[in-house]
Amino acid sequence: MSDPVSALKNASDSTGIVQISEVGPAGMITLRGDLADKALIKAAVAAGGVNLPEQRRINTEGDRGMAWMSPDELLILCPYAEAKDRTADLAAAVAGQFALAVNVSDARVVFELKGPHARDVMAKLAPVDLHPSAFTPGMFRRTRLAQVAAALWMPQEDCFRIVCFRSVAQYVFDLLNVSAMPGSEVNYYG
Amino acid sequence: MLNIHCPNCGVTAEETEFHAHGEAHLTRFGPGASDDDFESYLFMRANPKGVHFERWRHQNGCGKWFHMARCTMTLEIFGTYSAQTTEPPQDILDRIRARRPDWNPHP
Amino acid sequence: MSTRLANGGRLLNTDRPLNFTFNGKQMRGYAGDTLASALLANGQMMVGRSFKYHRPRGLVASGAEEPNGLVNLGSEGKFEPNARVTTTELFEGLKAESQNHWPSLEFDVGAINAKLSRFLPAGFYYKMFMYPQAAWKHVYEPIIRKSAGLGKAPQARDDDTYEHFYAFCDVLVIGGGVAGLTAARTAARAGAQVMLVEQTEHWGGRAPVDGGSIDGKPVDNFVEEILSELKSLDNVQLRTRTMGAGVYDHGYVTCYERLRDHAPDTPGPRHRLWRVRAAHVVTATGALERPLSFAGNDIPGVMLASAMRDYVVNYGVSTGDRTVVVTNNDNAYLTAISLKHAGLDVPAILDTRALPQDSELVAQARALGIRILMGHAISSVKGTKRVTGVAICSQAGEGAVLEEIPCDAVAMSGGWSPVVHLWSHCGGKLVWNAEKACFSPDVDNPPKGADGMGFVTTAGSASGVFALDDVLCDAHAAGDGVATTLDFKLPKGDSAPKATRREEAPLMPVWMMPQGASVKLREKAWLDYQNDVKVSDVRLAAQEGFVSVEHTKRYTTLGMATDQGKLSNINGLATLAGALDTDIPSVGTTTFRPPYHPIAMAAIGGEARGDVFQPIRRTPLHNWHEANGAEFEPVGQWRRPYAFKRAGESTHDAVMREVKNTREKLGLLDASTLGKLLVKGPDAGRFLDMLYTNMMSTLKPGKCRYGLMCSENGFLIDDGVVARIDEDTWLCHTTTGGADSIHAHMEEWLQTEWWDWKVHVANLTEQYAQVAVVGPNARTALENLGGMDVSREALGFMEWTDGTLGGFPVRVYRISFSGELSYEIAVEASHGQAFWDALMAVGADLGVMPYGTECLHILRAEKGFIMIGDETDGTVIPQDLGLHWALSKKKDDYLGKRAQARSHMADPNRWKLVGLETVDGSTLPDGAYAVGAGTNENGQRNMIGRVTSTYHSPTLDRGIAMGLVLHGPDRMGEVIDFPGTDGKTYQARIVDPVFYDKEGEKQNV
Amino acid sequence: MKKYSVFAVAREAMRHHTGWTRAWRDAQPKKRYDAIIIGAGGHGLATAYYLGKNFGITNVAILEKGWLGGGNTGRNTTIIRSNYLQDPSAAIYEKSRSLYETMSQDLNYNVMFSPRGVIMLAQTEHEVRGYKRTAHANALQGVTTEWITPARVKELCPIMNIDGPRYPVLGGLWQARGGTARHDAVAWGYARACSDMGMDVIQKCEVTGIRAEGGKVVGVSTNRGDIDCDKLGMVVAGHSGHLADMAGFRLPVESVALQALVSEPIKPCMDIVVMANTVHGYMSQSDKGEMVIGGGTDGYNNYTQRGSFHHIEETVRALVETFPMISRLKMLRQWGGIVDVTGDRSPILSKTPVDGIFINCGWGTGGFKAIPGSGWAMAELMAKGRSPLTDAFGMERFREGRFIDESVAAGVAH
Ligand SMILES: Cc1cc2nc3c(=O)[nH]c(=O)nc-3n(C[C@H](O)[C@H](O)[C@H](O)COP(=O)(O)OP(=O)(O)OC[C@H]3O[C@@H](n4cnc5c(N)ncnc54)[C@H](O)[C@@H]3O)c2cc1C
Ligand SMILES: NC(=O)c1ccc[n+]([C@@H]2O[C@H](COP(=O)([O-])OP(=O)(O)OC[C@H]3O[C@@H](n4cnc5c(N)ncnc54)[C@H](O)[C@@H]3O)[C@@H](O)[C@H]2O)c1
Ligand SMILES: Cc1cc2nc3c(=O)[nH]c(=O)nc-3n(C[C@H](O)[C@H](O)[C@H](O)COP(=O)(O)O)c2cc1C
Ligand SMILES: [Zn+2]
Repeated sequence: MSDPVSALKNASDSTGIVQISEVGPAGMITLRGDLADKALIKAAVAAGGVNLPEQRRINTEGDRGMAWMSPDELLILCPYAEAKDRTADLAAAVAGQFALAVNVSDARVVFELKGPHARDVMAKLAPVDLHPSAFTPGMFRRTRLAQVAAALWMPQEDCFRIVCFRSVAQYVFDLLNVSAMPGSEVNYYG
Repeated sequence: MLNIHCPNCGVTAEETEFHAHGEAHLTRFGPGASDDDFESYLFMRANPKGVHFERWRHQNGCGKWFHMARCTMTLEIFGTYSAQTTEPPQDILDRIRARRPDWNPHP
Repeated sequence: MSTRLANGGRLLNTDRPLNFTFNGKQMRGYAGDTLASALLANGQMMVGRSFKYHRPRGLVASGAEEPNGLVNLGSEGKFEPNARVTTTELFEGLKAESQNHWPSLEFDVGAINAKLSRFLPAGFYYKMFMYPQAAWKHVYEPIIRKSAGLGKAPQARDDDTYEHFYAFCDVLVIGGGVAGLTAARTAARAGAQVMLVEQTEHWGGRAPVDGGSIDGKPVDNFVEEILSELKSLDNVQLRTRTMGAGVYDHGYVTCYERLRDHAPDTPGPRHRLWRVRAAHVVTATGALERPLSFAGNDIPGVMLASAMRDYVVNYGVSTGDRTVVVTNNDNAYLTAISLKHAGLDVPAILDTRALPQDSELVAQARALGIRILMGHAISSVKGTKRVTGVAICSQAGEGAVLEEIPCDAVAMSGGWSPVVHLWSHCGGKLVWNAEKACFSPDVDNPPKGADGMGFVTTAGSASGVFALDDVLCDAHAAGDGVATTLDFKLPKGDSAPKATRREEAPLMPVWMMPQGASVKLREKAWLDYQNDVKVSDVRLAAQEGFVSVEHTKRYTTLGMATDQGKLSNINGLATLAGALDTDIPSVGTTTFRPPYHPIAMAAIGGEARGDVFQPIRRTPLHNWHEANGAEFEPVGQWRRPYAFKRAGESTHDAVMREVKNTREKLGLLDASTLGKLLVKGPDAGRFLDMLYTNMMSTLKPGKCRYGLMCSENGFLIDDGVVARIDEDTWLCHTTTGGADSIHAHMEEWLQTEWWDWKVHVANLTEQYAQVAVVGPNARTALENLGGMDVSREALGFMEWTDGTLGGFPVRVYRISFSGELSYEIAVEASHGQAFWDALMAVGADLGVMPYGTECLHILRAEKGFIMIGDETDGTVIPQDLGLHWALSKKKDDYLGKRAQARSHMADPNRWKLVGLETVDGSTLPDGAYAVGAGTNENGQRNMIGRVTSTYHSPTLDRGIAMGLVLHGPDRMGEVIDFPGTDGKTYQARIVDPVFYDKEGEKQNV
Repeated sequence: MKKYSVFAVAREAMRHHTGWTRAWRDAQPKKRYDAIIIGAGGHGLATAYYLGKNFGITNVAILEKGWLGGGNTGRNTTIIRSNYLQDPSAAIYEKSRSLYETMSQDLNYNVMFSPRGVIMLAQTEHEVRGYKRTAHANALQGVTTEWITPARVKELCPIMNIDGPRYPVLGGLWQARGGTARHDAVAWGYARACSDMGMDVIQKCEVTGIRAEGGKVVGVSTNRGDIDCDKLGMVVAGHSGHLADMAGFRLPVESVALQALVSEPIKPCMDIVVMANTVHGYMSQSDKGEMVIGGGTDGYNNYTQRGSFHHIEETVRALVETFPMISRLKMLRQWGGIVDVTGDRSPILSKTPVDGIFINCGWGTGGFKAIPGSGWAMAELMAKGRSPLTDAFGMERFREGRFIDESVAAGVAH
């Protein structure tokens, strides 16, 4: 089989006030079920390689991680190549339970935004309080990015990761570029 | 621009993350129901000037539905609560009564 | 003549001269000038013409409230009409032209209207231009319209870009005068996150101009100190050139930052619209001085006293050499004093107050030797394009002239009104303050937020307190109060800055000057300078019964100009109250609406233009389509290839070729946009039985079934093939438009009605690229790819299976929307392009061609398959389409079932689906209706049916169509008439809707 | 009453306009009227006017809680057209449009009806089909409309960008005799004419209760006392649900905010009305020069006459994209109105469960254009108990499942 191709073939741009890049392809698994169920959590932790995140948070370690999506949904992150197997493992582990594990790696894209102005550029597009006292690494926020749904978190200070649907990858990339255009510093957060 | 608290994920966010879905606590009528009941279920709306119970979805967020009690005259929000209920919970009713002593629930 | 004084100005940097042009004339100003001050410095008093009468107009104000100084600014992609000269900072190379005149500012033909003004009072057009009827459209309206508008319409596309910014804070302070600075500091010291915005480039507001001292220091020093403290605090954000534009529900405020209007050639966005969500808002927006209503108060040279002072102090510009000051309060004396200090002549101060005044400022003026005339007023101003003198009279009388004083400028002050706009936008109420003769915020009725509590507080003169020390006290209290409400605590001992107290004598409300002015004087006393509304107009409105202030506004256009009545409103209300013999509070105000001051449309739109105007959704194969001649069609936000055009081909030709090729050889369709919803759980079968009209729980794993979905209101909303994956899992295909809406629909029922049912839904639409491989050669193609058995025996019609093709893991559905042998193959999106390439390669010898949506439509129409959106339009039920077979009789309930039992839905007269074949083989026009005999009671032709889809079928080489026809299925063979909009009537025979391969042999091979 | 004309104005000018009298009398409520109309918006006033003019019923009071015309009639974007798809809609809107043609002369009040033409843009294949369908239907309904090409669209409206990258203009449905009118004048003109017929237009008179006996209406209670009547017309737009509540029946209506805005005035640059439904915005230029802009409704019940800012944003960006030249124009003012939206987005003109009470509501986002036609039909319904123009708009249609759905062809109904 061919190599997987992410939506924008890992496009990047650093002509503006932050660096923007598509990081892909990335492995992603949706797990739906009862998040209070021990067996389910155990399987999730095994698949994600990190602890269960609290509400509205994400735990990551390198390419791996797990994000809290909603009261009955987790998003598990892993290397793309592993996603299928991990989904199968998960599905097997929760078989017989009322739960759903499904590979969604190809349905999404991940962007990274880097630089001291990263918070400012994000704040042009997302109606979210990104003040360092309100949004810190480890938090996970599903929201709106201009006109599409997206989720974002900060792997570390001055850096955002953004997940959105694959079909709007070009739109989001363009948006980020427009928002980071030279001369558009806000100097609000950065 | 309403500022809304989602009881499902705990986010408080502006209205653009949400979508309104009309009156809450309607009883579904299906086959066998009278014309009156069915019409009323599908179309007749309280549309009050004052306290309104309504359904919302955290569309650009956790994706879950919830209920909200809100005043249509001032846009004051008395609270949001689970969508998995057929009537407003007591704490919401208490808060409404505290804020609107004259309030009468719609028959 | 207005001119630049030698001693410079507070805000001026005389080391940096700047060149600009006005009406083509080269002029010179300095850095720090506004266009207004620079024009004055160049002797340009007259800046425009009024809207209705084309009266000469000069500057009256120095800030955003200016109604007259509007220009066409810049050119080409930077052209902006109606730019206010008072808020335009001067920059090198600025080009401005005055507006609303022809041929020139000095000589304007439209000024004839001024001569006719007595025939054009308020509301004249409602009474005229009615006869003859046709003349309105052809004569009157064109004339009225021609004279409409102020600035020129822009022609070129905007060169600039714009953006938004979402900010959150505890306290948003709007207005950076001493009040705003003080309130911000107090709240910040208490620990709140504070954002402070100021619309101009400068901090400090009025106080530095008006003098005095704060905490023992000159005001400028105080401002500097407080600023440096604020800048040093982490919890404070300061923004100049940022206007609080609108206050909306729940503490949402738009702020309008003008980043580059003062430096248009630097890179970056021009404006930034801030969307601030504040827990509390403090409006420290100051107060505006009111003009006085006297005859000739609109002649260039008549200016607000405070504005004239601003020009002198801030920009070193004199409005005239000899200025008469006319006032009803002490504050205007400051202007007289400033003018004197600047070496200019003040022949008289006309003070309407009758009692001897001996307050501080009066005494100072007197000491400067200025002649002060108590109880006096202006009877009329002399001059046309420029003040030449004033005729004075006593305020109490009817205007008998006592004396004429030659002068070239008049400084007027009718008192001050707090800027309450932002307080009022979201419902803050006002109370009448009789002492200061103004509306002030009613602190007991603030705008209320999400929690039902007030979320706006005013500070400083915006609260209606005007003395400097009161302003500071009020602002400090506002900052403290707001912080306390938000649970912050001010350090002990922090108190308001102290200012020297200047006692002022009470003002005397004056709404008409003189008090008993005759109708002739009232006809020359302007309220709204831009829209030419005069005292006489408001009185006429009252006389004609337009007694509600809202009626008066709409009848006279008072306050509807680009300044939104900032100067005219209170005077207008008072005039109305006078005419109605009532008091001002019972007249009330009109509604304050955002924005405080006009903001650029593009700033509202933000980044959303051009490529990112709206999201475009692209399939994994989009780039290939683009590179291979696809003509796209928007389907929702998706772009789907409509047809793949080859060189020299028309779109129609391409479609015909695609149909033929698919029927005869092999076609590939990108079906990735079709919705793919995974439904799983112990109750999934039961759930789908409720959602679909037919039975899904009985479907066997490995099998597919076509299903219909209705809304609870009975109408068909979606259709698609459902595949049962395993015991508790189904995969539902939806239409392109349905992927998100049906997903939401499912979640809605699960979360809000059947929340105890155990079902999960996942939207996998974008996880897969889906390709339909269609045509007689389809199987061969797949066999050539190899990897799995796709024979009829292994994979029968309406079955699916997982496997590998050409090395790609795939899920293959044997379904057909074309009537041909067909496989729909799902492959992970990241491999979609490679898989497509592989298909194109193996298909090369088999005559493969991609096809688009139009070909798809024709293929399905030839087979009589319905299309959601064509055969349905939100008013069609399955029964109309002869889809009874898909309505399960075995089920007690499904969404829409009860609705379909209502009388109209069971009506035998509903139009029903049939095929239509034109008698002559031509193609029926899209959307045509069939007519029956006669007309209905409303005189409309009786209609008996309509075309729902119509195509030229290359397969049959004739027009084919489907339609809904009254009693259609019972009228097979009948010919009915479809009048076209082209004047022709098309005759079509009612036939079976399946035109091609009725037995379905081709798809079953 | 003094007739308005250029001569009257000239004569008055000589005496500084001191001779003009009130446009309508300042009436005090009487004890009883043959008919009471609640709501002095355009629809209420027009209903009263035609009760008098067509049926000779002039013992009529029109009760208005605020100032007349202050509801949606005073805050709409004034688009007038009749190119609706469904028969009953086309009938009543075309009746209405034709009455607009002569309204100024009928009322002796210049309402500045300006049949400058309205285009509804088709920007998707779906819209192309929808509007072609409407054009076919209109031809049979006696409504003059025309499907036009992009080139013709550009010719009619040169400031439009017809090949924008996102939604190129594929054509349009053109109604040459659609247009605009001066909204306030419509209310004022009717009020003046009603008053002239002896009717009482009573402002600041809020109906607070409905009195019925034995299932039949006998009168209303107001903040100015009880008033009796034989027939009662409720014509209160966004407040209909509230009044129905008083009368003891429910309506399939919800009240939501709809917003509009105007730019600063510029010299004439657009001679027609353009509606772009795919991107959701419409625009025309008023006779004073402002660009008058409207968009979509909020999604939730609201009586505040304010809407959410993001709707303004959506509308404005759509129009900047469609008309790039407005980019540097400035928004002068934005406002909202409360529109009453029914289950099928079409109005209700109907008898009610209470004998003698008639209701006219549900015009939602598009009833300004319907004012004269609706008044005409409602008057007939009230006077005769039936009107061919209102037959289809009865409120029983929801129970029967017989909807009049206009969204079929166009997304919106303004
Ligand atoms: C922003 C906006 C744009 C629009 N654009 C268009 C357009 O372009 N074209 C178009 O055709 N339509 C448009 N509309 C719709 C149109 O404005 C309305 O459909 C129409 O004006 C309704 O008229 P009406 O007389 O029914 O209601 P209204 O004018 O609202 O009158 C109802 C009256 O009833 C009074 N009332 C309410 N309760 C009581 C009571 N208890 N007692 C006494 N009086 C009471 C109210 O005060 C009000 O004056 C728009 C609406 C809005 C808000
Ligand atoms: N004695 C009198 O009659 C009298 C009357 C009025 C004012 N004053 C004097 O004026 C000063 C008042 O101080 P203050 O701070 O209350 O008012 P101010 O007028 O000095 O400051 C208000 C500031 O707010 C800004 N502003 C206004 N609207 C804005 C908006 N929407 N967005 C952003 N910025 C906006 C203005 O540009 C200005 O800088 C005092 O010195 C007072 O004594 C005196
Ligand atoms: C067609 C139309 C044109 C308007 N033009 C203007 C205008 O030029 N200037 C203005 O200030 N307001 C204008 N308005 C808005 C009104 O001032 C007012 O906001 C609107 O009628 C709603 O009333 P309200 O704001 O008092 O609630 C216009 C309104 C309409 C309906
Ligand atoms: Zn949520």
